[in-house]
Amino acid sequence: MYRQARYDEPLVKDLGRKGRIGCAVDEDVSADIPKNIKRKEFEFPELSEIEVVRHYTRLSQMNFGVDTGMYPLGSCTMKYNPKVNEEVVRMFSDVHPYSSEAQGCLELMYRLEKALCDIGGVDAVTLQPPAGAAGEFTGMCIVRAYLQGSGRNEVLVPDSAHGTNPASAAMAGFKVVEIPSNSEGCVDINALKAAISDRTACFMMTNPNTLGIFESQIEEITSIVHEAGALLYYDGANLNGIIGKVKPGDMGFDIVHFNLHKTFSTPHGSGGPGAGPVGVKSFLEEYLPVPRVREKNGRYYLDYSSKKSIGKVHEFYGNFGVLVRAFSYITLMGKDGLEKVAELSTLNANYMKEKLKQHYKLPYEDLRKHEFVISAEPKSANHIAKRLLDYGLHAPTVYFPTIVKEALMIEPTESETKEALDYYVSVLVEILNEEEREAPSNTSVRAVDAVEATKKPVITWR
Amino acid sequence: MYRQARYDEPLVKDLGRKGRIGCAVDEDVSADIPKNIKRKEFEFPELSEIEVVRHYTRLSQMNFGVDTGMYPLGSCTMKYNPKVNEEVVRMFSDVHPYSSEAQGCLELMYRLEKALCDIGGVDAVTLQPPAGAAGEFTGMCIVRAYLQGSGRNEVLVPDSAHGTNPASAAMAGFKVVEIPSNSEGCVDINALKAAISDRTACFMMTNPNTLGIFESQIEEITSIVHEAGALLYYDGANLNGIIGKVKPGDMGFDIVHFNLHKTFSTPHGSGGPGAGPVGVKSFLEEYLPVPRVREKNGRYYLDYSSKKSIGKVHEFYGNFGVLVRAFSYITLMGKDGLEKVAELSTLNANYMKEKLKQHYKLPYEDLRKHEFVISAEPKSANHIAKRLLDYGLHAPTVYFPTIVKEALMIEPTESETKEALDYYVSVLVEILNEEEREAPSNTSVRAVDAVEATKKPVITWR
Amino acid sequence: MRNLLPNEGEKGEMLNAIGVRSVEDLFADVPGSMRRGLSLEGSKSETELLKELSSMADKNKKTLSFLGGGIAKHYVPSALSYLLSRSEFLTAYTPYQPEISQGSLQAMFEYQSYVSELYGMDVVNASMYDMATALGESCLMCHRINGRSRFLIPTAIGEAKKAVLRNYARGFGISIEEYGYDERGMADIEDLKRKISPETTGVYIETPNMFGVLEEEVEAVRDLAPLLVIGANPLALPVIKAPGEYGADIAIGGMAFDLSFGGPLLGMFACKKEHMRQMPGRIIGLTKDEDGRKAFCMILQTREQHIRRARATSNICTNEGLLAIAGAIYFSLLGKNGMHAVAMKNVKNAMTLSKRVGELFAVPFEGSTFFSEFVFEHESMQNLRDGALDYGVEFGPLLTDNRAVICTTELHGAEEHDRLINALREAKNV
Amino acid sequence: MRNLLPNEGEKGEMLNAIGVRSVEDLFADVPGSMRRGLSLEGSKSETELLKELSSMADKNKKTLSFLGGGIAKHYVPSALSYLLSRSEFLTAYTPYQPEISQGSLQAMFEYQSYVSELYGMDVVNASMYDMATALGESCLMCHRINGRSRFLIPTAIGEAKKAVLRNYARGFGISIEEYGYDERGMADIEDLKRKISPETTGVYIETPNMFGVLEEEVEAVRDLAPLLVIGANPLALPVIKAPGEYGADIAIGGMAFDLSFGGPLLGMFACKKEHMRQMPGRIIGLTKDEDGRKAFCMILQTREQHIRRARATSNICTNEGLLAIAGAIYFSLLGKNGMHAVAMKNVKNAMTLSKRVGELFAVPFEGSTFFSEFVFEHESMQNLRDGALDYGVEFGPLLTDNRAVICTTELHGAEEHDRLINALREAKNV
Ligand SMILES: Cc1ncc(COP(=O)(O)O)c(C=O)c1O
Ligand SMILES: Cc1ncc(COP(=O)(O)O)c(C=O)c1O
Repeated sequence: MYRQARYDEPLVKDLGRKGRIGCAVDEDVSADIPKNIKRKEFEFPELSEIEVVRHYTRLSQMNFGVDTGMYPLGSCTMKYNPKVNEEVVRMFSDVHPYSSEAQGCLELMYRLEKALCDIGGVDAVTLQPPAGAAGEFTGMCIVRAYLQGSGRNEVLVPDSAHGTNPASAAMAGFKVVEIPSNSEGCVDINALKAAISDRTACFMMTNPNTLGIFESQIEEITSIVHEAGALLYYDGANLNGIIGKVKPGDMGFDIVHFNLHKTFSTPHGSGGPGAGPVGVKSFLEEYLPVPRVREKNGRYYLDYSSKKSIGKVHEFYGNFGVLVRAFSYITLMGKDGLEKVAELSTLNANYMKEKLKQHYKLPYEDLRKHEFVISAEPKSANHIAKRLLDYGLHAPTVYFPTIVKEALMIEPTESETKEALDYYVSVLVEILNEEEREAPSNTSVRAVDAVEATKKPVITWR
Repeated sequence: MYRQARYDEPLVKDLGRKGRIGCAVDEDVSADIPKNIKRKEFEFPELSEIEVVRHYTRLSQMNFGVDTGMYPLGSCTMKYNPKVNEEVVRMFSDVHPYSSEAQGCLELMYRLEKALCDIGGVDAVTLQPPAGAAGEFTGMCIVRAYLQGSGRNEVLVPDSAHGTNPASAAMAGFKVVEIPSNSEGCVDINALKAAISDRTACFMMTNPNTLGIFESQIEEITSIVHEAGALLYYDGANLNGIIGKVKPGDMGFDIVHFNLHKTFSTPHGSGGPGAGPVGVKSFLEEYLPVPRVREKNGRYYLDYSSKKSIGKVHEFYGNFGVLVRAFSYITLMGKDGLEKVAELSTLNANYMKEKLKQHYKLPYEDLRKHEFVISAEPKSANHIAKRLLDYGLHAPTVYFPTIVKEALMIEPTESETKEALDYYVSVLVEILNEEEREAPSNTSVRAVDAVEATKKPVITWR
Repeated sequence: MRNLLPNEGEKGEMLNAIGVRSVEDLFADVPGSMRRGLSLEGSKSETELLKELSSMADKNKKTLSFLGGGIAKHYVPSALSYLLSRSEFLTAYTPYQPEISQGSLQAMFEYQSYVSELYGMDVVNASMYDMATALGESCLMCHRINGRSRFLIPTAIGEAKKAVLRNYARGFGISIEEYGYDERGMADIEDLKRKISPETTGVYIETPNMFGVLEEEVEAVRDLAPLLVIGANPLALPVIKAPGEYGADIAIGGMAFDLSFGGPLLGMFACKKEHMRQMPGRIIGLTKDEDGRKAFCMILQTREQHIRRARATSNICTNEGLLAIAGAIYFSLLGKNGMHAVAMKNVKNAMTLSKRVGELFAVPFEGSTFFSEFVFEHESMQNLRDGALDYGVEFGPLLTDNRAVICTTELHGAEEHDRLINALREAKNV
Repeated sequence: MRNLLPNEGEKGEMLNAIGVRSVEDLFADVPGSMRRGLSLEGSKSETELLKELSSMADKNKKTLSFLGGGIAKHYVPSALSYLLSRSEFLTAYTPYQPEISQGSLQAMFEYQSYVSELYGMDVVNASMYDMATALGESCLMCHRINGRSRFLIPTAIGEAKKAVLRNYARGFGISIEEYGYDERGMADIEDLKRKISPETTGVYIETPNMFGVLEEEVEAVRDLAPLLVIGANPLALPVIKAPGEYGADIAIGGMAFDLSFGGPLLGMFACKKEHMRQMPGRIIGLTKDEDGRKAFCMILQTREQHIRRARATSNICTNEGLLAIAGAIYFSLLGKNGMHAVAMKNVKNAMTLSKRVGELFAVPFEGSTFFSEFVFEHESMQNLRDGALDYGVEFGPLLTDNRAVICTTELHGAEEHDRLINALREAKNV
């Protein structure tokens, strides 16, 4: 039986002793600091190198990653991150963003933009947004700039949308209007028609949607939106189910973001960094953030000249280290590989769904893309999640989308073997039918008291 | 309470499926192999990359290293291995041994030899032996070559010697004669005198000896041996207790080996690789293995010309990767740092010994260098060892040296903090006094049946 | 490529189980009219990939770098890179399941605590994208706190930061206005007094600022600001007063472990306890598990987009988690003495080098205390920069046609300084 | 340096506990007359260290390498380097405490199993230092088995291996004799027949041999040899008959993951079950724990030096454990198809390139099948080699003044071959 490592690991501040240090630096330096700004007291823990290394090695063993086991968090695309990408990224790790000698970095960015144009069916791409939500915000800034003075100040989002969509639209100053889903879990066309108006700036969607369902009325949706004079935004978090099969631009989207840390296999780093490049159709190109990467006679350069540009969304050019990994992945997979990503991630999801629907409630119609949502009812999604942990399996996304009760949102990705899928299914079935018991027990700690944690927040050790 | 990670991890052959592969190679190649030598059947497991990475990641979590916790294996010098060494070694990882463009590698070897000459108090060093035992064998080959035709065919070793000493001497064709220890745990001078003769080729010893005791009669020993016309060999496994304080060459040793994977902080890699350079006084230099690294006008080159050389003990120049780490460590520590290594490793050992001798039997006199031996009696050393594992502490070396009953040989090294030493001591005391119980329970498996394993050896999965 | 697609061989079996005949059947819901394949090149082997990308990387020329401008190469202990490479940290998602994610949660809690100590602030989040977006978020947070709509910033901060800030401010109709600097390169308090008004939501001040100058006017700014936002280089804080000591409402900062052409970066964000519920971003809290053991989890999530949606304190979801962990490890390895030494060395090097450069060129703001960077003047900076490049030495960025930054960190010694001075001297005389 | 010496500050307290006054008191047992300090330089910071060592590493010139001679650069998947860097493997000792060391034990057991499959042998140990020392040990093992004292080896194996073997053999009075090769570069069976005698303990044969030739006379050798030792390149074995198929008593091999200037290397050693107790080195066995779970531990330790001392089957203690783990990981990543492809590519590249080189120079043993390397001739090899170096291309080693090795592995494509051919053509015409 699985058992996660457990150490009685103190806080780092309770390790070490006065006078120790964890690395070899020249400690014998001093300089004059003006008295009026000089710091009087500065305390940091003092540890030797072995103490630091042991501490974080132990902590790492009390963490769970894709390399530890299956991690089918819906909407997160927790695919395997090829190790070769980590080798490639080291080749670029030492270049300063203001260096004028960075042709290699610029070439990589230029070619990555081109590849994303192809994949997204768009005409121009900016790599600057440092995450998916930042991409959405960038997109909303573009919408704002493009429609400036038009009086259009509403953004429509489906009720199944990810929270970042309404939040990003709001941050760009838009009023957010929710569009309910229909009985198939898709955009309710009538509701869309009813909501759309000359105040509508944009409709944000993801397709396949957060239920994993391809919105097959997409052509109708785009014409409704476009005819109303609004733009259509594509949340690329779900690209993994269709990459190489159909391009968001070809579906009619005007602005598209890509989640490089999802579809393009860059590791999630316990929460980040990610990268959320944004692609647009040509009529929006001049609104993209500066600088743009351009090429002339085989030399690459940064162009800040665009007058209509929305400006910047990151201090430099975005999360370049993430871009390198994504470029490496795209190069490795190529056209043939990327097209299979959609096939196999969709195959895996439908395979699991078929097996599970004999045991779990499956809302909405059958065919899915790369992910699907089941309901844990009459059990709680949370309990199912915790029991999965006991088997060394990460839980699915729970309670999202909110339109499904006790939602378990499962995205196996193309990385998982059939055997892993079968095992995950068998455990899901087993724990659905077992007698109620406390969970989890095999993780490094047992059920964590989150309620108390928020009631009396302890945010630092001070 | 500590708990090691546990996965029900199958053998790699029970993972994967026909047709999978774990890396991106060009699979589409074939060539003509003559029929008479062509292989008909070749079967290997077929795994995807994620399966391989998960498998060995999980296995690694079921292993214990210095980075996981205290690992005071006596005689093994399990000190912390600075991470910067791993960064340095990558800089040299791509050089072919037959390259004529390897000035950097040669310079490193040349300078490492010089540093070891200084540390060992010897005149010349070969870096070729790939481990301590290989160093001993090299040393014995040198003795053999130097004394060729003298009729001297016996090598004397103390009864407390490490097993490699007699084994290496025997492999070089010598008859091995054991010298008993006296009541202080040191070489019995009278027994030495009685054993030494004109058949004696060499006396092998380590100082401090395997009990951690400095053989303070070393001057008398060396004169006895030298007057008898024999050579004196130093097993450098215990150098950590005296490095920078006294040099083996200055004690009178003619041949000295160094365990780079002990004193010089290169990681032990679950059993190797190591490196066992051998230093000699000038009269033995011409016997050293070829090639030697030489310098002329700032250029380094390999010299194969030595006529009296014993030849080779490794196909190339030894475990260069280990040499790089050792050189890096010596550079980092410098004179001041290395001198403190002996001080602090000795301080740590004596500190633990003082605390433990109130509870455990401490054979022989008091002052120790970097390690010490206690007896678990009336309990078994094995039981104490297994109970330590339950606390996430690695056991000491057990049942060695054989002259102490239920021996626990503890070498904390200078890397461990006082807090770690205190904790280790407290656990040792606790488990000595507790009621008998089965152990271990907190490791990934419980007591392993080694008897059955040797009775019916299963060596492969075939 | 096949190494990443394990179920290629299992397709038939799995399609059977689903009850469809071909993979294409799984895409029957996608209108055929819009289907289109990729025009990318085909897949490559790992060897081909490494050849191609290392030749691309080789096009980045190596120089002796004195580049700064908000990001600089600092010493990063090898132990840090190793620990970060451990896949349990690297390949995990945001710790939504705390019981199986205690490792990253504790590391992030430790990060928050370190930043709290360093900045002297009560509440710290578990990272923002970078310092520029942190500045943007701080402006919105001021606006949420007091509802006002003018945000004042120094002229002497980087252009890039200003551009990002403007994007954040625009949606809420917040105007961004600048106050100038005096002859010491510090906040011009008289100018600030002129600019401040009842509509001012908050005032931002940065130390060291764009000129590398350690700001000495923070107190005066505080006395004027309705809400005070301080941006500080964390590496300077061991030797200069913490934002908390000045009573900052919000403090921000940024850090780079690898330069990596400018990203990913660690954006730091802290605030006073009273503003906690207006804080953007993820926060880790200390609590207990069922057995009473110390445990960690994400807290105050009702501020966040996945719950509050359009009314969230920010849209941020994926942040820079791994860099927050890197921060915790970095601070642990450096510790009190290492941090102090690095801070001192960055002052000392900047002071020493600025004096040497001052013998050749005008160095404005001499007399102020520089931290790691300073500005110097030459009539044709672009030429000077190109000239220095011929000697393998690079400085910058250029702030104007005749002003540029020179940055020198704890990685430089006398040898590097000599090389810069020689290159500058030669380039000047061309 | 202080980072590695945590108890510097605790000295006083600890000395008190011991009951001595100074650290010097702890060295009272060392005669003062022989005490002497070091003359090394002082300690360095990590930054200084990296500067110094990277400038040293830069002195190794990068060339396009066709170097072989028993070691060659092969493709190593990135996943391998990552997994090996995990400190649980890297910083552990020999697994003396099996319960807490199952990870390395299982990996080594898997290594043994892979080698057993690959070589077709019953028993495999958990590594030797390298192939040369494995050859030395095989000779001693033959001697232990049948007591005889002449060991026959091919002329066509590397000089270095012979030199190591001689050292191993000498102590037991075993004479090493050579048998020649025929015009195909393979074992000269007639010569072997002449050399073999009742005193012969064993015969060694290697494939591919020093000329890169895949040996076709193994059966004939086997029919003559009292004990048969086969050395084989593991990367060739997926496509050529395994030593076990020939009935080898002992099989050896070697592998390099990093070139690392020739070490560390993985030495492989396998034998028939009947010889198991004569085997040198560590062996891992499969067994059960108290609860009946699959478990591993070291077995047959009574053969080893720590128990048998002077009468052990070998003196080996520290071996190449991490490289055995690397072997297991490498074999797992490559798998059946990857191993097969790599083997084929090494044959194909050698055949293709030898034909192209054959258009410019004499290539002896043409018509034989080459694996990754082959030999060619020129009247002044040293000059040719130096000439090629001017084009950034390196081949070798030189076997004689007019014979040298060219090695081409799965890492080379047509581009690399073109560069070599051009360099050779130019260098030839000088
Ligand atoms: C559907 C969807 N949209 C947007 C996002 C936001 O992306 P990011 O976390 O990179 O900001 C996510 C991420 O979880 C998502 O699942
Ligand atoms: C005292 C002593 N001598 C010799 C050796 C042999 O060294 P190695 O294992 O490197 O061959 C050891 C190693 O354990 C030892 O402790």
